[in-house]
Amino acid sequence: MSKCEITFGKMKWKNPVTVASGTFGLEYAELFDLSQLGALTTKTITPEPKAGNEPQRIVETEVGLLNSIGLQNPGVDEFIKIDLPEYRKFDTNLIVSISASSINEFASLVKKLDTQPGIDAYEINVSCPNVENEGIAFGTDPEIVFDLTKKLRETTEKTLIIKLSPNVTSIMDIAKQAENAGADGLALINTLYGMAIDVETRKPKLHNIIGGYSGPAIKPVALQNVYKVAQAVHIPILAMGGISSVNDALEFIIAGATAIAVGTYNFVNPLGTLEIIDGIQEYCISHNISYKNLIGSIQT
Amino acid sequence: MSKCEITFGKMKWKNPVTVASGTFGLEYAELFDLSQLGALTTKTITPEPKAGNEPQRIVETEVGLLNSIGLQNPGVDEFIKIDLPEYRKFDTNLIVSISASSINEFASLVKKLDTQPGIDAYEINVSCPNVENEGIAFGTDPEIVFDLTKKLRETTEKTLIIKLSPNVTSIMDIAKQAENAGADGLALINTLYGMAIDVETRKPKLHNIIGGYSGPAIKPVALQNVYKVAQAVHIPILAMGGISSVNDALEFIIAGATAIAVGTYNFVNPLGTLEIIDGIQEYCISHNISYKNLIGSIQT
Amino acid sequence: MYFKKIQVLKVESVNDEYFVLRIRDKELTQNIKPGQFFQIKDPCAVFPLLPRPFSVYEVEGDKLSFLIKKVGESTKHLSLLKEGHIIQLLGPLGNGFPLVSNKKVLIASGGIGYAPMTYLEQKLKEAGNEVWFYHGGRSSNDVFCEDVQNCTEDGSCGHVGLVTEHIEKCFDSIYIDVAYACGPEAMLKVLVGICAERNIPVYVSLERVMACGVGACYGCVIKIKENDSIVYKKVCKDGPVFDGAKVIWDE
Amino acid sequence: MYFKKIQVLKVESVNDEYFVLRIRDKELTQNIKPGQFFQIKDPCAVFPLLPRPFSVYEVEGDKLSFLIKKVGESTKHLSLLKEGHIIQLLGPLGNGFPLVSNKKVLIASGGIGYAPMTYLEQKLKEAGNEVWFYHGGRSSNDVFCEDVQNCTEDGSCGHVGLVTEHIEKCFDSIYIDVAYACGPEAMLKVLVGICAERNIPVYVSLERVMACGVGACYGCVIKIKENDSIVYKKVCKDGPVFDGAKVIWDE
Ligand SMILES: Cc1cc2nc3c(=O)[nH]c(=O)nc-3n(C[C@H](O)[C@H](O)[C@H](O)COP(=O)(O)OP(=O)(O)OC[C@H]3O[C@@H](n4cnc5c(N)ncnc54)[C@H](O)[C@@H]3O)c2cc1C
Ligand SMILES: Cc1cc2nc3c(=O)[nH]c(=O)nc-3n(C[C@H](O)[C@H](O)[C@H](O)COP(=O)(O)OP(=O)(O)OC[C@H]3O[C@@H](n4cnc5c(N)ncnc54)[C@H](O)[C@@H]3O)c2cc1C
Ligand SMILES: Cc1cc2nc3c(=O)[nH]c(=O)nc-3n(C[C@H](O)[C@H](O)[C@H](O)COP(=O)(O)O)c2cc1C
Ligand SMILES: Cc1cc2nc3c(=O)[nH]c(=O)nc-3n(C[C@H](O)[C@H](O)[C@H](O)COP(=O)(O)O)c2cc1C
Ligand code: FES
Ligand code: FES
Repeated sequence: MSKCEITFGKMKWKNPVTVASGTFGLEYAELFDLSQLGALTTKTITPEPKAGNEPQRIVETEVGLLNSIGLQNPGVDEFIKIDLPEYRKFDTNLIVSISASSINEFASLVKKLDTQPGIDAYEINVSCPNVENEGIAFGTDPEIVFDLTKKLRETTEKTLIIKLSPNVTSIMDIAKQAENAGADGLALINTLYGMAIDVETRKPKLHNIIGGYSGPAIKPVALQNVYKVAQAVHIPILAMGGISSVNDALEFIIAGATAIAVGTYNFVNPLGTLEIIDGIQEYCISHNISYKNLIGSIQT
Repeated sequence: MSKCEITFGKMKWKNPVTVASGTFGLEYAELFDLSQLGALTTKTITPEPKAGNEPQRIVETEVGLLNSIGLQNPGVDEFIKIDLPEYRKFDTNLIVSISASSINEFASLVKKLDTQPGIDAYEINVSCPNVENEGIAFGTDPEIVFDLTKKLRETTEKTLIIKLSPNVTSIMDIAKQAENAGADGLALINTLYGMAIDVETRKPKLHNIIGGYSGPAIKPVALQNVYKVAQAVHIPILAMGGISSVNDALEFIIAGATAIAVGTYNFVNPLGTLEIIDGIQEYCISHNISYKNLIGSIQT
Repeated sequence: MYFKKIQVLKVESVNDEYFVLRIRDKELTQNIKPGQFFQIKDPCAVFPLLPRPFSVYEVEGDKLSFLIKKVGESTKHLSLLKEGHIIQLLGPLGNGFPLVSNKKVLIASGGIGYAPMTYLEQKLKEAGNEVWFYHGGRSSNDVFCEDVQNCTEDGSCGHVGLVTEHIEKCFDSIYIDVAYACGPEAMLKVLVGICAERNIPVYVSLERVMACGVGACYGCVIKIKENDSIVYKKVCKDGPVFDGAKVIWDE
Repeated sequence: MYFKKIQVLKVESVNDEYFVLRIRDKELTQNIKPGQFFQIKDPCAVFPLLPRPFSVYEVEGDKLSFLIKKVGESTKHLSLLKEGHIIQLLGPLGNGFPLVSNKKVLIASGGIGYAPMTYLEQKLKEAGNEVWFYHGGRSSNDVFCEDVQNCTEDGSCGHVGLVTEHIEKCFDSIYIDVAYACGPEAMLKVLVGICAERNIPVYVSLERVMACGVGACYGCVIKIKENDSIVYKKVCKDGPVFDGAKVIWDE
C-alpha cells in the first residue's frame, strides 16, 4: 500500500520527491543511486554559457542562506554534450530547468532540447531578467508569464512546469495565467530576495548586494504561497522552500503540493531526500491515508 | 560625541530606536523608563473597537513567529480616554499607529486624534483591507497609497509615516508614491505572509490560516527592502524586521535607515531596545563615525 | 514584574517526565500570588525564540521553584541545565488565584496542573481555610505528593479513576464554598459543570501559547462571557485564572 | 566520497585557539590525498546550517584527524564535543596536492594553513622527495611542531619575521623544484611572486565559503587564468589546490 506514486503532467513518478534546481548535481551520484528520486532537476541551463556573478556568492545568515550564483552554467550545447548523457543513466524522470532573456530565446532553447532523448519535463525559471521588458523578471507580470507559457506550450509536448517567484504582490494571478496558457504544473517557490551587510567593513556580504534567500527561514512563506496557489489552480504543484524534514514535506503536501523538492537542505544532509521519501511513505501507512488523499488534505 | 540624535520628519529623537507597532505596550513601563526610547509606537488603533481574530493567534515556527492578531484594539475613543494619557507621561515622541478601511475613515481618524495633545506622528498601517478596493490591502497599490497619503497630508501637519508591506512586487514604486504625496517618512517592513500546518491534525496552526511572519527569519528580506527603498526615496526610513541585536540594527542603519524599531525581539528580551541604543552609540564611538554619517554608509 | 538574568540553583529530576527548576532571588520572590507565573528562557539558546510560561510552584524565603513537564524543545532544554547556568525570568505575571479566608475550599489539579497548587494550598491554609486537595493523573508518574487525594487512571497510585469522579463524591459528603482548579481543559470543563450544578464558584487557571506574557501582543486570548456578550481576554494578563463559569471552552 | 555519521573519538585542545578532532573509520580513511578535505557538521546543532570544510590533518590506519582553529560558531561548537558525540562527515573532497617524486620540494604554511601540510609532507617523503618545511605564525601559539622551520612574527618561537622572508633566504641557498603552500592569501600571494621570479611551480590550497562542498552549487568560485581568458573555478571541486601562477587574487 501507499507507494506514493504520482502523476505530474505527463510524467509518472515513483515517489513525490525531487531536488531543487541549482542545489544538486551529478556529484551526489557517488553517495547514492539517484534513481531513487522521483525525478532529477538540473541546475538552470541557458542558451549560451554563463560565467555567473562575481564572488562572494554564498552567505550564511543566522537562519538561512543567501546566494547570488548568477546562473553560472556551461550553456545548452555543453549541457547536451556532457551532462545530459550522464543524467540519462538514471532510471527516473529528468526535469531540465531553463532560463533565457526573451520569449523567443526560451522557445529556441526548448526546441533544441526537444531534439534530445531522455528529457521528461522543462522547468521554466521565470525569475530571470526579460530584456524585452526593461530587464524586469518575466515572473513578475501575469501577461508575460501567459505569453511565455503559451509560446512554450506551442513548442513542446513535454511536461511544462513554470517555476514561480514569491517576490510578487499576487502569486495567484501569475499561477492562473500559467495554467490558462497550458502549463502542466507549477513549481514554487524560488528564493526570496534577501541581503546581509558586514557591519565592520560596511560592505554587502554578497558582491551582488541582493541575493536569493533560501533554507528553513523561508518555509512559512513558501507554505502560504503553495497553499494560496493550490486554491487558485487545478494543475499539480511541485513545492519547495526550506524543506528540511519529513514534517516540512508533509506540510507542503497537505497544503496542496503533489510533489516536493529539497533545495538548500541537500547541502546540510545530502541523503535528506531519501529520508523524506521514506518518511512520507511511513506517514501514509501509520495514518492510514493514501498519498493521493493526503495531497491538499488541509482541514480548514 | 555621537549622541545618535536624529530628526525624523518634524520630530527630534534622542536616539534612533523605537518599538514596532503591536509588539509593545505600556505594560513594559514596569521594567524600565520608557522615556529612554527615541520614540514609542502604539499598537494599531482603528476607528471602532476591533475584537480581533479567533485564536490560535500565535505560532512559533522553527526560526520565526507567525501571528494573526487581527488588530484587536479598543478603538480610538477608548484609546484617547485610557491609553493616550498614560503614553503622554513619557518624555519621548509618540507615534500612533492607525488603520481604517477607507481613505475617508483614515482621514476622520487622524482628524479626531489631531484634537489631542501629545501625539507626534502617525504611522499609517496600509496592510489592512481596503473596502473600496475589493478588500485588497491599501499597501499593494501605488496609486491608492498616493491618494491615501495625499488625503492624510491635507488633514494633518504632524509627522506622517507610511508603513509599507513587503508582500508586493515593487516596494520602491509604493515608497515613491508615498513620498510624492507628502509623507514625512516610511516605516518598513510589516510582516511577511506565512503559514504553518500541524501534520497530525492537518489543520493550519493559525485559525486564520495565513498570518504575519516576523522575527530573525525575515531580517535578510527586510534589509533588502530597506536598502532598495533607501535608494529610491529621500525621506527618512524607520526600519524593522527581525532586529534582535546591535549588529542587526547597524545593518539596517548602514543600509539607509534613519531609525530602527524592535518588534518580536521585545518578547524575547524586553530590555533589548536599551542594549541596542547603547550598542549603536558604542559602535559610533569605537568606529569614530557620527551617527549621521553611519546612515546609508554602505560601501557598494 | 521584573526581568532578570540569574543563575540556576538546581535542576532536580522528579521522574522521566517531570523536573523541578530552582532559583534564588530576593526581588523575584517578593509578593508572588499563587497562580502567577514567569516567562523563562535560556538566553544562550536562540531557538525556540520565545520564553515559555511556568507557574510558581514553591516559594520559600528567597527561593523559588518551578515544577516542569518535559513536552517539547524548551522544556527538555531547561531540564538539562546545570547549577550556575544563566536563565532569564520575567515576572511574576498574571492575576493569580483570588484568595478567600475561613472557608471550606476544594483544590483540584490534573497532571502538570499540580504546579501552582501547593503554593495556593499553603496560602489558603494560612488564611484559615479548610482545604480538600484532589489531584489526578494518568499513573503514579503524575503524582507529586502523598498528602493529597491522588487519583490515577491506571490505579497505580491512590484512588482509581478520574479525579472529577472522586471530586463529585467529595461534594456529596462535604459542603464546599469555593473551588480552585488547574489541569487539562477536558477536566476543567467537567469540573466547571459539576460546580455549576451545585452553585459552587470555581476558579480555573488556563494555558495558552504566549508571546509577550505581559498583555502587549494580544496573542494569548480566550473567549470570556462578559455582560451578555463574548469578549477576548488575555490569558497572560487578565488570567491565567478565570471564573470557570465565564469561560467559553474551545470545541 | 562518503557521507557518514560517526562518533567523535577525541577532541584534544592544542591551546586556546586550536584543537584536534579525531575520528576512526575504515571507509573514510581509504585513499585520502593530502590537501583533500571533509565537510563536517554536528547534525544536532541546526544552526549554523551549513557544514564547514576542514582539511585532513593526519591519517594513520583507520584514524583520521583534523586540526581546527576556533574562529566562529561552528568551530567553537566542534571544540566542545565529547567522545562519542555523533558528527557527520562528507568526503574526502577536492583535488588535493599533485604529488611529485624524488624532487627537492618546499612546503610553506601560515597559521591554520599548517593543517593539510604534515600529511602532505609524509606523502612527499614516501615518494622520495627531499622536503624543506617552513611554517609561519603570529606567535608560538600558531606553531604546531618543532621539526619544521618555524617563523613567528613576534619572535616567540623559531625564526623572527614573516615566513616568506625566510623562504626567500632558503631559495637563495637551495634549488627547489616545486613548492606547496597553504595559508593566508596575503602570504600565498607573496609566495607565488617569489616563486614566479625563480620559475618554481607552486601549488596553493585556497579557502572559500562553501555550501555544497562537492561542486553542485557554484558557490565557492575563484577566478583562474585559463588559455588567455579568466574563468570561475570551484574551490571545492576544481580545488582547493590550484597552480599559484593561475590564481587571480582578490583585491
Ligand atoms: C500560564 C501558564 C502556566 C504554565 N505553567 C506550567 C508549569 O508550571 N509547568 C509546566 O510544565 N508547564 C506549564 N505551562 C505549560 C508550558 O508553558 C508549556 O509546556 C511549554 O511552553 C512547552 O514548551 P516546549 O518548548 O517544551 O514545547 P513546545 O515544543 O513549544 O510544544 C510542545 C507542546 O506543548 C504545547 N504548548 C507550547 N507552548 C504552550 C503554552 N504556552 N501553553 C500551553 N501549551 C503549550 C504545544 O502546542 C505542543 O503541543 C504553563 C503554561 C501557561 C500558559
Ligand atoms: C578547503 C578548506 C579547508 C579548510 N581546512 C581547515 C582546517 O583544516 N582547519 C581549520 O581550522 N579551518 C579550515 N578551513 C577554514 C574553516 O572552514 C573555517 O574556519 C570555518 O568554516 C569557520 O566556521 P565557523 O562557523 O567557526 O566560523 P564562521 O562564524 O562561519 O566564520 C568566522 C570567520 O571565518 C570565515 N569563514 C567562514 N567559513 C569559511 C570557509 N569555508 N572558508 C574560509 N573562511 C571561512 C568567515 O568569513 C568569518 O570571517 C578550511 C576551509 C576550506 C575552504
Ligand atoms: C545555491 C542555490 C542555487 C540555486 N540555483 C537555482 C537555479 O539555477 N535555478 C532555479 O530555478 N532555482 C535555483 N535556486 C532556487 C532553488 O531551486 C529553490 O527554489 C530555493 O532555494 C528554495 O528552496 P530551498 O529553501 O529548499 O533551498 C537556487 C538556490 C540555491 C540555494
Ligand atoms: C504579535 C504582533 C503584532 C503586530 N501587530 C501590528 C500592528 O498592530 N500594526 C502594525 O503595523 N504592525 C504590527 N506588527 C508588525 C510589527 O510591527 C513589525 O512590522 C513586524 O513584526 C516586523 O518586525 P519584527 O520582525 O522585529 O517583529 C505585529 C507583529 C507582531 C509579531
Ligand atoms: S502573550 Fe501577549 S498578550 Fe498575552
Ligand atoms: S561549495 Fe558548492 S560548488 Fe563549491
